[in-house]
Amino acid sequence: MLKIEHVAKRYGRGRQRKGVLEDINLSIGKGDLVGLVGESGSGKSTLARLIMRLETMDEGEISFSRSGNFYDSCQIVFQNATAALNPTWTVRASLLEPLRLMKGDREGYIKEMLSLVSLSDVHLDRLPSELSGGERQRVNLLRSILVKPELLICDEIVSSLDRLIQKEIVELLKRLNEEMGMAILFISHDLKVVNYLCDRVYVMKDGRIVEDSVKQDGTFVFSHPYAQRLFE
Amino acid sequence: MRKRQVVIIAVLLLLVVLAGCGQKKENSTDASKNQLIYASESEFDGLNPILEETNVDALLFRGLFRFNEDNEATTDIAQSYDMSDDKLTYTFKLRDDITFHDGKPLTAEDAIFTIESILDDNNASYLKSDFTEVDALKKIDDYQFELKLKRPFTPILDKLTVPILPKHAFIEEDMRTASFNSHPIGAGPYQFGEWNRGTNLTLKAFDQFYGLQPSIGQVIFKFIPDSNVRAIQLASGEVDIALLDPNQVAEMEKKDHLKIYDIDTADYRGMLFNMQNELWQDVRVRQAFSFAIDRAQVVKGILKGYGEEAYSPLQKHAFHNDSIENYSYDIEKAEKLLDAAGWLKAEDGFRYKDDQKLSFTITAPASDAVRVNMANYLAEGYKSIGAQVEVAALDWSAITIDDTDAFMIGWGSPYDADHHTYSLFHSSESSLTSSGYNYGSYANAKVDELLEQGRLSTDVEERKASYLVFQEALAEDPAFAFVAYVDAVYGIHGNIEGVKERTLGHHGSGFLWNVEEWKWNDR
Amino acid sequence: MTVKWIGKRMMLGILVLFILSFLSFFIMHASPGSSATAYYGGNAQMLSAAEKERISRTFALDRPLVVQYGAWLMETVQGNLGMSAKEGRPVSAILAERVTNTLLLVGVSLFFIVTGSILLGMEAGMKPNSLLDRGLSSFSIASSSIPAFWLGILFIYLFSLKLGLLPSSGMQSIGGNDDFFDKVRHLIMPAAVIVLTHVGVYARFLQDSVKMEMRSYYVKTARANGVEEREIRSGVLRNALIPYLNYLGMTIPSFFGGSVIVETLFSWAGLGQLMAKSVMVKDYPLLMGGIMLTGIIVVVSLFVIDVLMFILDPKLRKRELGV
Amino acid sequence: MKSNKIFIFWCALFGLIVLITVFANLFSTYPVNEMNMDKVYMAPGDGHILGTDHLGRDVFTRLLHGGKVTLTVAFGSVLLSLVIGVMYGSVSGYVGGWVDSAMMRLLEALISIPSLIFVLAFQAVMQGGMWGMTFIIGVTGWFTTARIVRSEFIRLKEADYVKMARMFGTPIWRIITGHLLRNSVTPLFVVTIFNLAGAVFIEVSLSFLGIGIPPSIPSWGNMLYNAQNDLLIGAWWIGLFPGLLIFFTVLSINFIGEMLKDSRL
Repeated sequence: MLKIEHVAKRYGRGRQRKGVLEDINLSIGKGDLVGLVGESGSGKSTLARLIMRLETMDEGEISFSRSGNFYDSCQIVFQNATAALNPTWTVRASLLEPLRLMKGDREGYIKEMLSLVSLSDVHLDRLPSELSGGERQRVNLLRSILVKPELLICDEIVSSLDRLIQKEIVELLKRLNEEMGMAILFISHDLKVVNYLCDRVYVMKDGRIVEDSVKQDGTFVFSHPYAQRLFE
Repeated sequence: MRKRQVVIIAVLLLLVVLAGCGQKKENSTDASKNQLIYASESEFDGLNPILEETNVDALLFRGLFRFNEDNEATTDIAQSYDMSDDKLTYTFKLRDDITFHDGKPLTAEDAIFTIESILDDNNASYLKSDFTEVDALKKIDDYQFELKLKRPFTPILDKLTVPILPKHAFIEEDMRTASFNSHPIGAGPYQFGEWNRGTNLTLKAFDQFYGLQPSIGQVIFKFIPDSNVRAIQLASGEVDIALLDPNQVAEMEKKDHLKIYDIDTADYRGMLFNMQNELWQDVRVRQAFSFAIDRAQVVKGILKGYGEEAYSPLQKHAFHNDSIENYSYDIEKAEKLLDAAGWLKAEDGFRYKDDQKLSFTITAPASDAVRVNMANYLAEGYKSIGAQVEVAALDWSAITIDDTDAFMIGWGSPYDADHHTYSLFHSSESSLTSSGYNYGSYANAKVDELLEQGRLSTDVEERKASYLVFQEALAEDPAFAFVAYVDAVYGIHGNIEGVKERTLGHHGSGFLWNVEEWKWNDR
Repeated sequence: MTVKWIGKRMMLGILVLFILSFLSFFIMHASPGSSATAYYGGNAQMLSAAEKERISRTFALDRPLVVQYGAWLMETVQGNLGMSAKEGRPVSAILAERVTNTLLLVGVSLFFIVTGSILLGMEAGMKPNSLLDRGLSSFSIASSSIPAFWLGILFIYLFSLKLGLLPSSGMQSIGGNDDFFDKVRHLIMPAAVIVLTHVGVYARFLQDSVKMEMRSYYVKTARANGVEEREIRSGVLRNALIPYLNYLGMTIPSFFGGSVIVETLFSWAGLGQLMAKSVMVKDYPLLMGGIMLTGIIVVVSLFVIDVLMFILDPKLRKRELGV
Repeated sequence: MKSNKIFIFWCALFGLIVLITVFANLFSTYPVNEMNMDKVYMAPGDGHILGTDHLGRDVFTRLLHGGKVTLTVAFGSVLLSLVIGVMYGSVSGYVGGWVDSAMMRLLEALISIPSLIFVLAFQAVMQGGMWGMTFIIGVTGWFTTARIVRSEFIRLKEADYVKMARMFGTPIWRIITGHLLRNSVTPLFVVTIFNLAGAVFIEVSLSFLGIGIPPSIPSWGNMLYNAQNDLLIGAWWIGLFPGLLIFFTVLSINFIGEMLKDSRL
């Protein structure tokens, strides 16, 4: 469904030009649960932004098999839920935003979907500042899946949450994947979560993908020393 | 830290000391100076007396004749004159001991040159209408000349008070652009000193003056357009004489060092109806607006009693006619006249005719507080007869009187009855077609005829009769809604002696008429 | 490198003047019938047809507004600002008489504002919770809320009318008292009004910057290391002056604007009074000249402030020069 | 706690001034232009609580009506400059790139020109009434507003929720109004408050010089136009009360602005 071939991205000019991503190859199929791990600064978020077409690449090609509006079938959830929600908008207004073009009972649809992320009607009229961190991230997540995308990119979405809520969110993603057949690219530096959630994983280091591995018998097997060290 | 506070205090102290020093200095130098500082209400564009009238003229220039204390023309540069029996030819003999400020003698040629220059259309002199009856001028010798009139014209002697210009200053020069206009040469008691544009003009006593040698060495005209600033500077001693607004008088009277002169004038204020505006075509409308002015209140509230109600341009003249329509305050009459003229009151309280609202704007010069106040008071009062009247207080230079609906006019002359009547009310003097002062393009055949009679007849009784009827005709078909005569109230330093009061012209002009007789009793 | 920096600043200044002239010209000439006679000066009736023709050709009066502006710009660059409609004299001559007066008033006021605000601001900032520290912000807000002309009226009433200490208006006494003290006495009230309505705001700004500096790490270390108080003071001042100058640069235009009112109130024969008068009498060439000259003064002052900041601020120097 | 009370005090004072001027007709004791030549220069006291002026008009009444004019001009012009400033700043901040640089250069130039000069240029040709004055002050007072809007936009444009909005296909006007402007309200409000004080100042100063609102319309500035004269002859009340009212109006606006600014930091 998503195919990334030989993608490179560089910043700066002239001599100071620095590669952030080099020769990235990655693919995600329908309904896949894919992890992308690496230390911070390894280029994961840049790659996410490239996929989402928020930035342009310098080399290579990213192809997405779905026609029609790209953002209807591919969505992202940002790490910082506070920054991702307009502080002056109520939850309802934020949730209505992606449904601008939807016909029919938008309100009803939202209410229906609320239960999916374990939120209730009472939250609709609250401002982001009146929600807990977990609630905020769930609203954020919900907003991205309202359009029922086929691919959802989650950029470090559980990193700043406490364990309990992390678990909730991860379970939620799993359920979404099962019930809606939504493919998920789960970007994280938290290996435990990736291990638990994903079926396939790419390991990034210094702007390159050093290894990828498919889960076998509940574990990943790596050959690259960095990946091995990482997953020990 | 201490040090800084010391610095601050030192700076403050220094300022106070500086202020103190200057203070002392000014007081000591001022008292020793034999000079007079006059707070001039406006600055002039130029000092050529046949192009522009200024209050400096009386000091710089003299004419063949001069108005005395009773505003009668008496000989001055002219030693004597003869009039032929047909009253058409005058022969003037000039004094032979007079020199201009530049030392050159004043001769008959200069007198002839002056009159010819006034009559020369290229010069566009505002005095032209005064001399239109002059037929020919002939030099007899250096100190004698002959003036021939087309028709008998008694006021000619009044007109010959006009300042004499030195012919030699205009050789190869255009009258309008001559350097004379910013550096004048006359034969008066004071000569030109220095002109700092925007601030002041200094005149120095002329030691070759043929008349009484002035006692005060310098007269300085300080240009202060704001009447408030004039009063403040008078109070603080920065100027020695200033014309006061009526409401300033009471406060100035409290100052020990000032003397207040409340001088009668022939200076009236009125609302000029611009006949270009269709509204005024109907005489009943003009009459109505004349009736709807509460003049008593104007005199009391705005003039503070320094003035009197006006109804005629010749009210202060020997030829005054008291039995004409005085237009004393009468709202009912005004309403009836407007009803009759077809201006009917609608529900909103305003009058309408053919769907047009009864409304106009009174323009007044912003620098003249009295006129602005009058305009405001009139406008407010006209509301009661259903007219919506706005007031536009503008700078003089932004006013074109012939473009206004109505203008707060100020005129009047203490001299011959012809002066300030012919050029104001005769139809040939319309400001649109001539250099006259008929700004409203007022035209009334009867008034024209009477003014001509008055000007051309030589018999005093006959003239008086003409002017009495003229006042009647003008009252029936008013060109102005006369409001009030305003006194000229001058505040003057108490140590100055020699001021002689006489009925003054408009804007109190002429107060300095005998300044060469003035002196400081302490300097 | 420095040359390049100065060049850049000057280009900006020229751009400012260009925009100013362009906008003012169009505002003033957009109204019908205002432009043609304005160029003839006060003697429109007396000019010969040929002369009118010549003037109207020089200033392209019969052409579209843009062409007129071009013509005006060409003449102005060559120093010909036209004739005053009211006085009938060249605008440049009138401006020349006035500009030194404005510079004197504004210069003296600015001097006292800057020294005063630095003294006050430093005092207040260095001594937290002192009376000055707590009082300054209230004083600053209060003093900047008084209309300058209102304070001026009160001053005239008090010092000229009641106490008779100072002359109420004008630039000097008439009649030969053309000495230094006389001028100073006339200068005191207008300058005091400008200073009093401005000094608080600037002092407060400096006070805030000084306080911020005082909280910074380097001051604490310096204190702990026993560096002399005087040295700390000068260091703090130096750093606090940078934002202060920046603020001064931002507000100096309105400062020049404000002098219009003070000059008019005190009949100070400067550019401001001239411009207010030309507005009243609709003397466009004169107003245009006054506007341009004021613009130049502002641009030059901004340039001076820029240079000062450049000298004081190593970071700016680094950034601008790219070293 | 204490500063909160002070804030409320200034708000209340300003609100009171606005209220009494808006409902001037209810409070005024005489018709606004009624002249009474029998009662010129009456000191405050019987019948005229703040005295009368040189034409026997009630100072208190004119103070209320004058305030209505002055504050209408101030509010109107601030609204106008807010609209212009927001539009200019939005375009500059949102579009970015060379459009932004060009617009910023222009704005920098405009800011370094005393706005009073533009006002004078306008006044020379217009010399209109109340609305003319509002227009003039409005079109010459938007520079700082535009600058604030631009810098806020540049800051907010990079916020995640704006990125999300773009991905959701939210139209630009909606992004600008709903996201960017909505979140710039506080700084905009502060700058507008200060602009309001400035607008009152400009109206009052120009009218005082006689080149503002036509003298026939009572405004605080116009009331002071004659005040110099009146002060000279001892009628201090004609100039004092409008002056005080201007002072307290501007003071309360300034305090409100300052406290809002501080609370934001």
